[in-house]
Amino acid sequence: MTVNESAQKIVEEFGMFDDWMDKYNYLIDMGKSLPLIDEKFKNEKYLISGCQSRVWLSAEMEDGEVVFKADSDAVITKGIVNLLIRVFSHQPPEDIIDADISFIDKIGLKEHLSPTRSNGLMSMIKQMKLYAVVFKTKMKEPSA
Amino acid sequence: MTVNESAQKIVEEFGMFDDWMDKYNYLIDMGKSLPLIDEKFKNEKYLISGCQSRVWLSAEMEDGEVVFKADSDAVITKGIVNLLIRVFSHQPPEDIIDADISFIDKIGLKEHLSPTRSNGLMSMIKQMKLYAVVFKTKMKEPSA
Amino acid sequence: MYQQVAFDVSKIRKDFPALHQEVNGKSLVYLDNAATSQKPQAVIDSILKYYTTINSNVHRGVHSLSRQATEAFEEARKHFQRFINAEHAREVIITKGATDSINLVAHSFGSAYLKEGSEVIISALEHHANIVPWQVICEQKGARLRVIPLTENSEIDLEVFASMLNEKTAIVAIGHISNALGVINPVKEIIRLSHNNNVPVMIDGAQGIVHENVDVQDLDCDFYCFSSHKFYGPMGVGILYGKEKFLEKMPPYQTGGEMIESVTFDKTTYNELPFKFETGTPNVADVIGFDAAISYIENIGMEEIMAYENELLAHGISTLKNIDGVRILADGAPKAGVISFLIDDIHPFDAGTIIDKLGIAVRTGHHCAQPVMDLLKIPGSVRASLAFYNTTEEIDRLHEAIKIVKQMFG
Amino acid sequence: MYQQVAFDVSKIRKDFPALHQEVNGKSLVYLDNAATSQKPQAVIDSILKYYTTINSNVHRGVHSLSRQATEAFEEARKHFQRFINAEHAREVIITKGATDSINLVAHSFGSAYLKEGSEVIISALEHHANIVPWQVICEQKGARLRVIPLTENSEIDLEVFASMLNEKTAIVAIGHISNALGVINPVKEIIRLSHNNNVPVMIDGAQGIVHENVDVQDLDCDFYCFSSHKFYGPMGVGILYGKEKFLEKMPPYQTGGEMIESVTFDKTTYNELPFKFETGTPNVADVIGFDAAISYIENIGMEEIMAYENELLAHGISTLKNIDGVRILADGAPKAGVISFLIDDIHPFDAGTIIDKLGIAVRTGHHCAQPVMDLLKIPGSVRASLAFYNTTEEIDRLHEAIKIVKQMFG
Ligand SMILES: Cc1ncc(COP(=O)(O)O)c(C=O)c1O
Ligand SMILES: Cc1ncc(COP(=O)(O)O)c(C=O)c1O
Repeated sequence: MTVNESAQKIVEEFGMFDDWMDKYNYLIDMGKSLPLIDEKFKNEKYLISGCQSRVWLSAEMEDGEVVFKADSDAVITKGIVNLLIRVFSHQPPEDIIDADISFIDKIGLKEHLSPTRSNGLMSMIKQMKLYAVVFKTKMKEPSA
Repeated sequence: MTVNESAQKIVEEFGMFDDWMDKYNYLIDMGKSLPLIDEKFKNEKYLISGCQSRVWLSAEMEDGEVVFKADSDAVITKGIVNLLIRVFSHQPPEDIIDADISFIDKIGLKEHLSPTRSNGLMSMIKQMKLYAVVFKTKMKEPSA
Repeated sequence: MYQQVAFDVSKIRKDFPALHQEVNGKSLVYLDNAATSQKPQAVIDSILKYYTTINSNVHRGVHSLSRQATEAFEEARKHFQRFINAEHAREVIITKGATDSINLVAHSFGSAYLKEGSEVIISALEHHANIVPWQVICEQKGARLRVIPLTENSEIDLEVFASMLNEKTAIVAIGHISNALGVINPVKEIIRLSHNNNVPVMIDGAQGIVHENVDVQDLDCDFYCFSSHKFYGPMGVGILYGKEKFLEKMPPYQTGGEMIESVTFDKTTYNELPFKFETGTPNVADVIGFDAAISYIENIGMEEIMAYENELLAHGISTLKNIDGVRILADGAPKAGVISFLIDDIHPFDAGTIIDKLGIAVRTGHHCAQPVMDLLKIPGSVRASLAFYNTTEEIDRLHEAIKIVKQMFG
Repeated sequence: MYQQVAFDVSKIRKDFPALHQEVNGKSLVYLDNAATSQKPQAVIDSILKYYTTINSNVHRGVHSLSRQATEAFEEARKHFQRFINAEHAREVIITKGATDSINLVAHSFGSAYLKEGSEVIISALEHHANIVPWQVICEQKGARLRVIPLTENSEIDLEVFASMLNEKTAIVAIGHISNALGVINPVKEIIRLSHNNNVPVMIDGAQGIVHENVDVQDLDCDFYCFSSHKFYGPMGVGILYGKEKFLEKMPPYQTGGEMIESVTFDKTTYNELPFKFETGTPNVADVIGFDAAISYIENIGMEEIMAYENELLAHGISTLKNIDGVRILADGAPKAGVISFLIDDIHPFDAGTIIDKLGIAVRTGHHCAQPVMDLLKIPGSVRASLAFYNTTEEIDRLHEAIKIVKQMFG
């Protein structure tokens, strides 16, 4: 699936919920099902700052695609990172860099996008795109 | 005349004016007629701070009475100091210390009493009372 | 004297327009008062009135509006003086908030009184605003910042404190009431012990002024500071009370207009107190608005407010404790205004997100008091902070919300 | 794009409630705008709306009100950014006023860049707020404060300035428009000359922002600061624009909450820009009010305002000059917004007292710019300062008032 296809799928999934409580229950489920990051990544270097809860994010290159893994000490935050991972993981760097993030607005999680520092969704996306930029640059470099 | 009598007289004088312009013309006249201070007193030491215009005030003891002299570079200010001198000069120190200053309110110059620093009437009165305190203390001391 | 009537919270709530709104489709329950309080209509009206009438710059103007604004501004200062029972109006400095006030003291007292090897004492309970400015000045001066540890119950350990005081101690800076936990510190005893050692004390009263009767002469504190916005007044104003004997010896903090007696390029002489510490155009509108807030408070009566708040707090704590898995922080310590708690091992951010969805404003996180959270080995807490316009029904709404949180994350 | 209509001052006046009052029995003529401006109803309404709806603390709250307040606050910052055309929103620091902004730069830039023997250049025209903070930091650092002299006409002497720049110069701090005389300084040329010598420039724009189209990237200034209250916004808010490359390297100024990334008693790390320089609860209400002021200004159009003000100023100068014995200060220099004058040898305080009695608010004294008054060997001046809501009829009222002053003191 492309970035857009995954995003579309998530928008559809969320479309089924009438009220916020179902939506958050679903997020919580997704938080619980997040494939956990390796413990060795749970350190300062992989911590995303600007979140009220702690989020660790790692990225690796596999066959030209970026693979993200993450964890958080808060479940809702985990659910949100999981969403992002479903959209952005296993995608080529340039697709991540160019990705449109309006789906977050569409699924009604806009409040997590607000410019507060208590709230790390913007920081997470920024960090994911940053990883993608780094990998893209590396791919272009002639191997030494 | 006592402090109160002089004050009462001034209140009566001002009572004759119907409008502010006559009142200020009178103040300006009084400002022009202020017996000038000796030039030697026009220095930092005799300057009253807290006024938008500069005011110099000196005081001397004569036969148990305090004699004030003053000058200012602004005419209205001079007029006001002149008022104060008419009330407070040639009075015994304790009468100056105890003097009631409500006459200023009564003659409609209350605006010059406001707690602004641009406006030195409070500072002038304070300084006059301070001189009186100093003289009173000196009088009590056994002459060395 | 003002005639007291029984505390009528439903009548009082009418004075606060912001309380009557819907949030997330539910009627708002505002329990984030320790962050900032809502404002009575009287305060809003006074700002409005100021800007439509006497608005002008103060202190140096010869014209009528400026004179009236100056008078109102200086009357406000005298009102603040009376409210905290300071000896002189010139001991009351207008700042932009508690943080600004503490920075002023740390910098200016620090410049005058801190030496290499001096010690500054704070407690482990402090808000960042009463930690970082001291760290900075201590580093500059080669002084040492010492921290009073807490007892098991998150109270200041007075015994240890007494043993920390010595001839190197330059100042003790302590919060009156902890914003993170609500613990009331024994400031009177701290001041007594400090003064026995000739050490002055600054009280960070950002929360204290809201929930206690503050009499600075009775306390005998050397500095006391707070923010208008947490005490039902407008944002952008703070107060610093300081004893004249210290303020006189301290150098100015910020410099510019107002605080100046005369300026030449060779030499600048500073104005007298309180102006020495007030530079730039002051926030006249909001100072006058804060004046209105204090009048509003006095009209209700601080004693009545405290009595009602204490009832509400007791009700809140016992209601929340009834829920299985709710852990109240610093439970049992003397407290005012704040219920800081955790629900099972649910992350405060998770709990707060759901509680917000239910129309209830609480705060989650470290509440700018990271050290005490580290000490308690928790990532933060959920904090419900009370004002005298809150009700037992609102507490019950919170109770329901916590039960829903437990279900969702169970 | 916004469709311009002819400048209709009588319509505009309706937006400013404070203009419609009597003072001393006369309808008010407010000509003290350089001290502080009156506020349009839109600004007053926005403060009112804030306090009755989203009032809450910003940045750290998880609840809805706090999120809305934060959004409005950060939108305001972006609006300020666009208005002065800063490159990034993080280059826009919210302070409490121009004086606060200048103190921040003097202290924080000074700490990072001033050394023993460094030189700081200001001009002889500066407001105390742009003199004293530099005196203080220069004294602390063993640096030297140098003052650009003025030409006969009270303009900055560019030739002398060029010769003062050297490898010791750390910063040049210059007012955009003199509040005391109204002289517009050649800031673009000053910046160009300074940058040729690799010297950064801070512009004190307290008056400049009011009367000029300010584009910080076009000016290429390194810092620019101003106050909300002089620019039709509420009191208690100021802006400091700074180029990121400098702000990044400068240490924090005040410390406490907000500007903190993490705090332990051993080590405190600071937040990123702009928060590094913003501590304590910000003045959210008035920042949002200032946002409304800028919208109001944009709606009228800065070009239209400038054109009208220039007409008014020209009318004012020629009207006043017509009176025998009136001496306009810095006459002939390029000017905006201010007519600073003397009447015969009448003391400004005398003149101002009578003019006030006639319902006209002007300012008298040294206007917090004592050095230039000393230079001109005058005790101060009478200053009429204009806003775009003033009218030629008001100028004519001033003309009449001056004639009465002359009679009374003649
Ligand atoms: C040129 C100039 N700089 C600085 C200031 C200080 O502004 P504020 O008092 O708002 O801090 C003023 C205002 O008087 C000014 O005119
Ligand atoms: C105990 C305490 N001290 C200081 C502060 C700082 O107050 P402000 O943000 O109004 O400057 C606060 C507010 O958060 C507080 O609760």
